[in-house]
Amino acid sequence: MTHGYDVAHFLAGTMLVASFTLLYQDRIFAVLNTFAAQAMALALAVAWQGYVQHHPDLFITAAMAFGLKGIVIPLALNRMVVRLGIHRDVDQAVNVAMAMFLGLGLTSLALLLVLKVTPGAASFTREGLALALAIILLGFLMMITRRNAVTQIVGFMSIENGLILAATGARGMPLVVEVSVAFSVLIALFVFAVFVFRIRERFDSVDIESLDRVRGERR
Amino acid sequence: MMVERPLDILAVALAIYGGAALLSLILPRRLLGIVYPACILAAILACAADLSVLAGQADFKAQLPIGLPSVGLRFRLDGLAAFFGFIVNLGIAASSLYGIGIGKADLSKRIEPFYPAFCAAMNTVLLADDAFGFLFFWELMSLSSWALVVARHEEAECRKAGYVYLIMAAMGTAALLFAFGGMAGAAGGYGFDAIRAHKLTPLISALVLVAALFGTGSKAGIMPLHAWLPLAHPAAPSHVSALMSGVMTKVAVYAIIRIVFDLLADPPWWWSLPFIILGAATAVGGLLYAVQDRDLKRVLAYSTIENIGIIFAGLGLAIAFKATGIVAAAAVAMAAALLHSLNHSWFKSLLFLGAGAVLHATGRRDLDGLGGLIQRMPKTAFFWLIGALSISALPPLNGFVSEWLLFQAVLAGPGFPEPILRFLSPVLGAMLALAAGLAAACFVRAFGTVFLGRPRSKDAAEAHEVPFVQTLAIGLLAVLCILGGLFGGFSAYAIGPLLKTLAGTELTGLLNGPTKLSLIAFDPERSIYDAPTIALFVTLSSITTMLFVHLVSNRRTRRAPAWDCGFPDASPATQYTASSFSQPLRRVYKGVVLGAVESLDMPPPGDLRPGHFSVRFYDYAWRNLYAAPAEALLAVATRFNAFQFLTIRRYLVLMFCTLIALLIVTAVWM
Amino acid sequence: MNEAVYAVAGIPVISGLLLALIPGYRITAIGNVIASGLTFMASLTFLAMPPIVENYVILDSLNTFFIVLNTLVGFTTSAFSASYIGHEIKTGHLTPLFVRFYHALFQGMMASMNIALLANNIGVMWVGLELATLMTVIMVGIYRTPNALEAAWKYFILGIVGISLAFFGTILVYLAGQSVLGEGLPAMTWSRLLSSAPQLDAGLLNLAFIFLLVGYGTKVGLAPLHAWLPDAHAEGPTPISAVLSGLLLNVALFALLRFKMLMAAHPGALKPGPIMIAIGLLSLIFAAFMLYRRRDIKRLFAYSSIEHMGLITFAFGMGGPLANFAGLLHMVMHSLTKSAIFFAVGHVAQAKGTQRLADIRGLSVSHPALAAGLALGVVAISGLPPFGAFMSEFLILTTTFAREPLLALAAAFGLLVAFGALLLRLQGVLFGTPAGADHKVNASSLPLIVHLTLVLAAGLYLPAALIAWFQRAAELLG
Amino acid sequence: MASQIQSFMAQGAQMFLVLAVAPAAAGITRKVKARLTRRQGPPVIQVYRDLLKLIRKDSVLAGNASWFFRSAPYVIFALTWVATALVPTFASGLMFNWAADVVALVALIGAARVLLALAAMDVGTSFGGIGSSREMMIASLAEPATLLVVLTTALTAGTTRLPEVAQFLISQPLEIRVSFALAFVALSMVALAENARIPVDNPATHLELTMVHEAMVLEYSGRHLAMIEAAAHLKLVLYISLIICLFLPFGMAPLEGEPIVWMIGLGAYLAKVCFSAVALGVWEVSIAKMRVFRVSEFLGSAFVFSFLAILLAFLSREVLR
Repeated sequence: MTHGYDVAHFLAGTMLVASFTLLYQDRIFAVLNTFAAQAMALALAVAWQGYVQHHPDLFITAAMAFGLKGIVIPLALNRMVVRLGIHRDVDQAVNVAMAMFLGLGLTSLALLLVLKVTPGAASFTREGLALALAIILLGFLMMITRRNAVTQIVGFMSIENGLILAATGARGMPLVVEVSVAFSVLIALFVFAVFVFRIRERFDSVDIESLDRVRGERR
Repeated sequence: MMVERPLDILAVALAIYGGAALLSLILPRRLLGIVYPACILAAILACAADLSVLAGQADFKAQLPIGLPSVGLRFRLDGLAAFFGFIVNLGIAASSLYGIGIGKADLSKRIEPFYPAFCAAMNTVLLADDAFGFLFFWELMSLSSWALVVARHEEAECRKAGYVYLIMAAMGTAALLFAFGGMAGAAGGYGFDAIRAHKLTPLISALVLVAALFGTGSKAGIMPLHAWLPLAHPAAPSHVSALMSGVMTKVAVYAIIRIVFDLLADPPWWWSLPFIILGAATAVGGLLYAVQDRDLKRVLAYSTIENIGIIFAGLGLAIAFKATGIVAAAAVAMAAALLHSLNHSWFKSLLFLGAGAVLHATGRRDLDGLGGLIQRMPKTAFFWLIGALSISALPPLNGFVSEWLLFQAVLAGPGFPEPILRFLSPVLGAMLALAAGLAAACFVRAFGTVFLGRPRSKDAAEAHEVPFVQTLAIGLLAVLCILGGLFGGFSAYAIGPLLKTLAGTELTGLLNGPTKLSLIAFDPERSIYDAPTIALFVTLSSITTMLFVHLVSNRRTRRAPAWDCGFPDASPATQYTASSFSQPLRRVYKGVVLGAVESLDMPPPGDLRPGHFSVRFYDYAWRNLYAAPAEALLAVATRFNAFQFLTIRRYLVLMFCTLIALLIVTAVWM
Repeated sequence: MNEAVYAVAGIPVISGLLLALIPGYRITAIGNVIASGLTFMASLTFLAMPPIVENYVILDSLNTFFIVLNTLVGFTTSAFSASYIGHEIKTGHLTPLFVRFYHALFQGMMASMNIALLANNIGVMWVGLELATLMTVIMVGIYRTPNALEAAWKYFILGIVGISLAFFGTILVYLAGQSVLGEGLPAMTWSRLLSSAPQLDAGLLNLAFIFLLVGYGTKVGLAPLHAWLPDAHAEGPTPISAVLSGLLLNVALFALLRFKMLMAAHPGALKPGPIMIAIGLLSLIFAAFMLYRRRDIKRLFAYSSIEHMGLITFAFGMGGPLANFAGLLHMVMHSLTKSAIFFAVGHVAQAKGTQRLADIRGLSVSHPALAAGLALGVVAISGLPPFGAFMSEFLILTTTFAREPLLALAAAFGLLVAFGALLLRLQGVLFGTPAGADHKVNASSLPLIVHLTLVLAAGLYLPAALIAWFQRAAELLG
Repeated sequence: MASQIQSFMAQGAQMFLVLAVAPAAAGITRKVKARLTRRQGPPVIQVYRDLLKLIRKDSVLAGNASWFFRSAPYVIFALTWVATALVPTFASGLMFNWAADVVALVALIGAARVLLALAAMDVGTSFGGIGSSREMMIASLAEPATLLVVLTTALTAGTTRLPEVAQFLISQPLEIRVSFALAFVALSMVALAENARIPVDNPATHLELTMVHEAMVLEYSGRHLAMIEAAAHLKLVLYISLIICLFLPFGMAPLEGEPIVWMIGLGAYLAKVCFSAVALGVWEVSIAKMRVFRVSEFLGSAFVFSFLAILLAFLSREVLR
């Protein structure tokens, strides 16, 4: 059994590395590619869990992760970036070094927190949990350190990767597949929304700052 | 649900009040007048019930299965409630009688429906026997009176008054919430009997004292919480102002008596300190503002503040004496406080109703625009004079009775074991004496400028006497003031049983003086005040003098223009105005306790333009305790408002920081 | 399994689908009312029903009354929205097509909220809440004005992030349960988790609670997470504002309570009290100050919702039978009163043709009935007698003062500051000489009257059964 | 019964005694002042003549004078008279002086003052206003001072009834009490102010800008003026008797005294009154009148003295009798 966990950890670790890479990539195309890589890693991890836990339905999730997040959405975003002509933008709200430091802090916080959890409290070991938590926090961090909607979508999706990782890691958790489907729908909505705003030409760029142009009570 | 008879009668009265309120919601506007006869009927019933209880001193309980779960809505009618109920309902009767005279055109859906509701609320506050019910009706009282204050909502200052009033009322209620919360304890025994049983730690009881003082003091107008009162009381229609000033403040007094003397059975002696200090300060401060203000109804409102100060000081002395075991003096001080509540409700209602009459007759409230009304409305003038003399605590009228008792109580001060109290009581005496002097000045000024002299404006010159019922209402109150003054001894005797329960003993000296009617604080050797005899003396001697003089003199009287030191027929503008009248006093007290800015624009010789002199007043309490915090609050609000205009990313940052903060907290915690 | 439960969950789903198919807004509006009415009828039978505990459904002292409340407010709101939407179509703010969506979504929203309330499975509860959120997002954006879209977008982004965090919390709870109850369904069944709470792993529970607090707290609109709430209330159609304030916030808080029970039942887990008190007070005071600079009447009352959610969270944070009882009571009072206020505000805004406070003057002269309704609503929400909120605030403040005077002081401060702002605006709206437009509006004041009557009745008398339920729930909340 | 009759007689005698003495006191003062300023001065009897003359003259009323203006003088006179009659002068066994203790007495004087101030405002001339406004300013300081003084002595005697106070002081061995000294000074200052004497006011002038009392009574004439004047004289005697009764009541006859004792008391009293009148005269010529707005400081210090007096009395006394 043990090497089963090793593989899981290896894949989860890869995802974490991907998250860090996402954090310091400032070219959008690179961000998209890295994300695709992370998604593939997730797909593998989920598939592996399905194999270990003998839950064939997890393969659906794996497939979706692979197909949708590994290929379709990155491509879609790619085209969007090209059409919006923002492929040269550097959209860091805080500089990379700062972001990396924050990322390290978050990861250590995640580890610290999970260390409190009594060993063997769950079949899904503390390391896995720590990694998932770290990935989620990093995704969140990415969302708030980027200005541009595309990278925000990516940030959100990496949060969601972390969630799926955690969910599939938790042995025999019901509804995982349904939830992953639900999340994919969410992401689709997200992307669609950005497209909609673009197409309506109500907001001249997809920079979220400009979404706030008509804000609250500025009448 | 078990009830004896007096409560039944009160229930009927309350039903009439409530019915009138509901009915007036649906009645057409011109029929709204009927609420006043209804209120009179209810008030008379209630007075009868209260008097029967006062005489009998049994207490009656009732409980309704509504209100707070597991506590229910409890009512209790005991001596204290009955006494204040008597005050309240008598005031209501007078104001309603005045209300009958209100013209059809002045009836409005904004006043008449709330008036009976207000009356009912005041009655129920007195009856409530559990914390929830008490605060419930207390807040209803504030709410209904707020509606009456903002009745003339087109005027900005009425809106402002209503706003400040309701905010202060809410703060007061919050404070009382705390007081009752502290007294009931975490277990939440909200029934008054449970509260009586519940013993408090010193800390909690101190907090309760502060909260209770704030809650009731803000309602009664204790300085420095008073600044809302001169805004709100005058803003309401006059017969409502009479109720608010004459009666509602007494409900607040009732509340503090109920809390201190009943619920917290035996308070420590130092509880009396805030009462005495604040009371004395309020008594003098209130008058200093009253003697300066130029708006008739505001003058009355400020003088209400002063009288509340006197009452609180009396209560403070009562606490101190009771706590130090000098029950006889405690009884005297308590009698002073109670009787002053009664008397003040009478002459303050009189004065406000009279001011209402003046307002109705001339359409103005500013002293500097009135004058000479004694010619145009002699009845009102006469009654108002009696009211003014009683409130200036002049014998043989009722204001002096309570004043006299209070001085007797002060004189018992050397008996205090605590040095602080020994020091404070002469200070209090001095303050009260000062207040008495200023009161006289204040009301000479008010009566003199409004009713005497020559009219200072067209409105005043064309004034007309108000309808009969209104003068009747004012007149009856005047009669009460006189009777209350003559038979002070009797009223002191009548509240004897109440004094026994509150202070521990009644006024033992009564009835064994030279006459049965003399008022005796301790024993006949020590102090007597016999109003009837004095009155008799004065009347006899004045009549004899008059007879003698008319015998000797040639009874001839010529009318001629005023001599005025040889300035013939000067225009009315040369008269002293209210502001010029108070100028010497302003000179004495300006700066120290009185915010007044005098500005004089005197043209140089040869310049023909008229010189100008103007005075502006401001209430220190208003500046520092009302305006300043409000500005600070708005400034903070403006700061916070930036949070409405962040970008989505920043909102995400907030969310992220919250999450991380909480995570770190847990990481440290567990 | 009981058919009433099926009805409460099913009627909205089916009618939602039907309404999506039927054209013509009049029919759909009526259908909407009928469907909500039926749901309400069905839920009424819960009152006479013994507790149900099954794998997916639970009906206990905590949620029974909230379901009834939910369906009731849904019903009254649908009635209100019938008259409201009519006016919107007349004035051309909405096209019939969108109204079709609107009614379908309305039912869908009710369905998902009922499911979230009924769910015994924490996963299902999560799904219900999130569906409700997404549907309201669309509803908020339905006017398609820049402001509406912007509000919807803000709501959407903050919402989905909240969703994710809440989901992670749910996973953690499952992990905690899994080691005790074994893999699969039992570990996600709330009742099973509660019964075996003491054995669960404290560390996981704590971690989970934080994520759930932030996740669901975003829905509740607690202070630093509240950003979506005011705009969503202000820019969406008023019936939706009513539903958001009256129901969605409650349901989210309800979900949080379920987990607080779990924490309370575990001796080792950290006591959530202090955290909830802190966040509650923060929301209360922050919202109170935000009330002053508002220029939009709906946004004003949205902030007042934040304030009251803060107060409720504070009460539950204080804990103890009395405070918890008060908190539950205040939840009910707030949802009834606040929706009533939004009914009034909706008609006011239609009558004056604006939501700007500055342009609404002298309402008590021009529209006495509306003004009275609004005034009573504000009086009720400010916790003044004779309305129900007075009782809850009385209990909260008195008990808190007896235990923690300083906290009570802070809470009272917040409430007073908020009252100051509300009264200021109320007087501005009611008094003075009328100004601005005065459109004809056939307001159906019945829902308003129903709500106010209920609140008034609650202020005077609480039915024994309700008291019993709340006291039992208060026990469990620790 | 016998004592009843006796005290009734005492009371009656007292009433007429004060009435008789009052103008004389004023006259003596006037005479002394005249002599000290090297003038002949009117005879003491002149004051009586003036009063009678005024009564006989017909009275001229301003056109808009109201009923209040006409009736006020009689009430003012009566109030002052009663007040004076209630102060034990030569004997403490007055029949009715239990009716009003010191507090009530001060209030009675206050009542008279208020009525006068009001009457001054009735006609509506500028001088009436000046007078009553200044009068009330003075009173607002003088009245509390008076109260505090009488309370001080009452406190020492343990009673607020004047006869008892007097008897108590007589019974005490003669000793200088600091509180009493202060109280005495204060009461004297107040008495000067209350009776419109130099340095506060000058009864002998119509110097417009400085007058107080005269400004109030400008509009009065004939019998009404007579009443007011008489009341003023009475008031002077009242204050003198009050000072006597509170500070040097020696020789005052007890309730059940022999006629001879009463005679002694009477003589003592008259002597004291004469002495005070002379003293007053001397004082008035030996000091200058002060500006009206210095008056507040003058009376303020009186108030402070009386306050110190009562404070000392409070702190020195242990318990009530």
